[in-house]
Amino acid sequence: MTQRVITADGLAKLVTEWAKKGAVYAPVKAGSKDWTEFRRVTSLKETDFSRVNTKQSAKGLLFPQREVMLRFKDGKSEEPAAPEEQVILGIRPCDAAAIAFQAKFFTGQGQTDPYFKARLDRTTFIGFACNTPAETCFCTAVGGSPSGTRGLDLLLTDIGGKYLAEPVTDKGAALIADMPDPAIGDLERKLAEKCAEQMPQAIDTAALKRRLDSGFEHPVWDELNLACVNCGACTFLCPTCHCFDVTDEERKGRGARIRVWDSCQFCIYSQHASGHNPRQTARSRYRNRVMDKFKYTVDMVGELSCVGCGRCIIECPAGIDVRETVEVLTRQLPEAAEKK
Amino acid sequence: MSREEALRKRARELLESKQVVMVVGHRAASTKGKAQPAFIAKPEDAESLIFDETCGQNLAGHLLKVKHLGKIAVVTKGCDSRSILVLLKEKQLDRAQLHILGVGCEGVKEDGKLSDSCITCEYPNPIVCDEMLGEPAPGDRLQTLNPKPQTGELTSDERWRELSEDVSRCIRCYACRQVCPNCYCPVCFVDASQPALVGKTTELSDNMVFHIMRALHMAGRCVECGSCARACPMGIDLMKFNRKAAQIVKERFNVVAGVKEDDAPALTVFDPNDKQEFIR
Amino acid sequence: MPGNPYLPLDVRVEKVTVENDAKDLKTFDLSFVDASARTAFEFIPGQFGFLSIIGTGEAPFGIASAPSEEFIKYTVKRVGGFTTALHELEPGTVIGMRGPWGNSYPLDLMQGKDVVIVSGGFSFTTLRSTIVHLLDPKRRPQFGKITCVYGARSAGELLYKDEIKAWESSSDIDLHLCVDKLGSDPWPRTEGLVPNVLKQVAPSSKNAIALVCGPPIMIRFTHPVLEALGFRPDDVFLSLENRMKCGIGKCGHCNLGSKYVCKDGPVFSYSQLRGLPAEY
Amino acid sequence: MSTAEPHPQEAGSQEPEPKIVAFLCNWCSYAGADLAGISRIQYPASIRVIRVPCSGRVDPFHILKALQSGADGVLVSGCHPGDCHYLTGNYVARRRFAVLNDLLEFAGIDPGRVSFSWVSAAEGERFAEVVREVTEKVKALGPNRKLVKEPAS
Repeated sequence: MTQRVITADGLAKLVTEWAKKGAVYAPVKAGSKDWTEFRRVTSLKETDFSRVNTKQSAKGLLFPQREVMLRFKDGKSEEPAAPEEQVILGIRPCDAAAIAFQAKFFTGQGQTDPYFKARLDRTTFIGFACNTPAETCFCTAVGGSPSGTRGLDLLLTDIGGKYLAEPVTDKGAALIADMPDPAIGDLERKLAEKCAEQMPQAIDTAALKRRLDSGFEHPVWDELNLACVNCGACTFLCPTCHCFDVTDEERKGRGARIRVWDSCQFCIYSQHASGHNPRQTARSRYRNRVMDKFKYTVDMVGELSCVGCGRCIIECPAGIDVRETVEVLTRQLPEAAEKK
Repeated sequence: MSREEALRKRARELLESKQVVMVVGHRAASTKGKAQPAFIAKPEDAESLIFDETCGQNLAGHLLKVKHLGKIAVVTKGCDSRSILVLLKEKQLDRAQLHILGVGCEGVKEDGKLSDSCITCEYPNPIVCDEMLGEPAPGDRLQTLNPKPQTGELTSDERWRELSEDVSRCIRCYACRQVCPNCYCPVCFVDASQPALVGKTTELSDNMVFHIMRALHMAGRCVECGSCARACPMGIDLMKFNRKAAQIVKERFNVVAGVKEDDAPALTVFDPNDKQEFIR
Repeated sequence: MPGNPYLPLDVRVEKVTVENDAKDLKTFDLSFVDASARTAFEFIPGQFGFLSIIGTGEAPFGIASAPSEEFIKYTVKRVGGFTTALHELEPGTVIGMRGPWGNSYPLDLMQGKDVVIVSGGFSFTTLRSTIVHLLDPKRRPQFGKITCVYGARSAGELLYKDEIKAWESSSDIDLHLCVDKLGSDPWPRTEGLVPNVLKQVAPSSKNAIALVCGPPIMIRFTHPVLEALGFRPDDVFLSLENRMKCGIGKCGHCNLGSKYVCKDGPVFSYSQLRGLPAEY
Repeated sequence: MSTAEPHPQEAGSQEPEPKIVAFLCNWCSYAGADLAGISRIQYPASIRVIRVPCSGRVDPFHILKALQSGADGVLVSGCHPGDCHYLTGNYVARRRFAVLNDLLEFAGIDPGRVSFSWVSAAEGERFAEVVREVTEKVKALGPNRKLVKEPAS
């Protein structure tokens, strides 16, 4: 599909136009805080693309932390209204890949999750390629790229006051159909490649997976989990984590069945009504998270559920670095299948 | 000898002589400016111990995870020692099974900035320890920087709005609770499910109830180490609540958590003459 | 949203039966408010459904009725908030149900073979479904000998007393009832734990499939007995339960490694389970 | 957290009384309320009584939960200091309530939303007075909008 160049003014006009038709979400500086977060905007002026990544990923725009599944009044229940059309502007390739993973998980695997699907169908993803990685970025190590297009409709690369626009889907191409079509220099394309060069080398995730396949009972987990405090920061900030809890809330005959994010790091997560808990120990919960990222989802949907955004590294209150965890596991777990 | 050098040397000795089975301390995390709790069981690993301005995690809580192993040595700043005292009083730790390695603390930094709790800290040196490593920190160093927590002359509505802004950012990851050395309930009130007590949503009402209740549960027990505020991924100053609770306890009951070895946690006891001006 | 799998269908409570002396086990017979939905609700013994009470919540339970029966039957123990609300329902109340979810017992594999059914406590529900299904005169000739060992703490805790009494005298099924401790009641006559009784009954493993459902402790002691009787791991099937919220493999809660109990189970062969973490 | 439906306390409503959840100790204030009733002492029908074995049984969480569930005010009433049926229940409770009281004020919950009193079994008139006072205070504050949770939004 034809690449085009959009000037800053051109993009500003587009944003204003989109905002008239539906919701536009883009990174915005979070008040006095030193970070950006996705917020609804009506003009390009409000946005701030200066950070590599937003504090929280864009996953909440498709899978909100609190979502109404059913609303009820006087014993009658009804489904919530369909979500509105939305454009997510400035999503980084890692986060877009994460949503693509979630889409595979939520819409495949037998049943389709209608709430996620409804939002997905009404969302346009306009990505921003990364020109400079953060210290904690490692998308290239887990199969991504700072200019990756997975999950996107359109990818923008900042080429100094102008944006190189690369359509990924027809929907994306249509967005910029009216833009001029100047020749693209190779030089400009190389920006993103240069970014990729600064990133860590690929992890042999297939080898790690083979090790994890037989490494469930390995003593390495006893040491790895010690520093972990079993909070849910990593899982809630992770763009691929998808677990949820369902609860009913009711007052005076009115209420809703809602779902809220849940975390496998919480003790209560796996506890049976009888009180029996299959993952009673902190060690087993930590192991479950790592296993899920690098093995379980590979078995389930054929891919890792880590996109290398680095949020868990930045925010871990115990200073745990998943890259280090992976390195330790690869080093210590034997590759040959061992008998339990 | 710097505190860090003294620490490594002593840790190695203690492990080599088998006086302790483990030294709990800090090691450098992979990202700049962060440390990670370290659980050192082999003498040769003592070299990875660090002690500097990045070592903000309160290690007292981590002791609960490893106390079953045997006698543990623990690197202890002023705040860690206060938490240990609270845990000892609450019968969560056995003093005989602890070897407390005291270190003077010049304050810990977060993103290069002195942590708020360290600005107001009055106890940079351990209250209780078996030995001091290196020089104690100057006790009066922080007095000059001591801006008391601002309460201001705000109206109820203004205070509600200000706290609401903070609290509405909460994503209920419970990092604050999990890093807290003195939060160790097997089932936290927010996790209670039969029946469920606190709503699991991030609505303001649920978030506010969670944070007020947590402050209440910490009243008379919180040692103001600031771990919760530093742990919060959403940058909520959780110490606003805890500092207030500590201030209430001090003003009303004249108790400061974890600074005396022989007093009881403020809310487990009473004085028949406690002020009751708020009761009709 | 068309085909929303989270949307419960309206069902009416037709009958509530108290099953045990402790009165904490009740069986609910449910009919669909929209009668055509009953035909659409096709299930196989071993599957489960979610019962839903608006404003209270929902929870998964194994279906206790056989596909041929008119009403959908669930037997529920009162443990938490939801099940307490369920226990308070009067006949005629309309509640919600969604499902059927999960796989089932391996009926195809059981064709032409002996079937050994082992169950303890109130987990007998989906096995009742299975037995009623197998004993259908049209279907009974398709299977070999059917042996069942079913036990509970006391006679009063055995489910479906009228039915199992009838089965005891039936030639279609060799039923062995046992209780942990004999009471004054002359029925049942056998005292002993399920695994021990199974050992005495010693059903042949030749051309046979074993179905097991019970509390974790029973499962643990039953398997060695089956193994000693010559059952291969491929021929032993266990029905598991884990905490779950969605029933369709999305919420994440019920995973055993890479498998979800809700979607890939709840019935797993022992050989499958050997390759999975024992997190159930 | 805005309430969608009209609040009983709002203008034009038929029911002008606010809703106040009252946690009353079985041994004193509950009996005090009884005495007020038996003595035909008038007081506003604003309170919804929950009988507790001791004011020490009242967890601050109960108070917050009442506000979350739509109460406009909460009253906790127990035995006078020294008179606790369990000797010291109210003393320990008093410390908890003191911290809660000050923390709620700090959080911007209007003082007067949550009240505490000591009322003995013999003080029927005093009980009525306390309820009148608490009701007036809560009325003056208007409906509870801060902690209330609207589940269907």
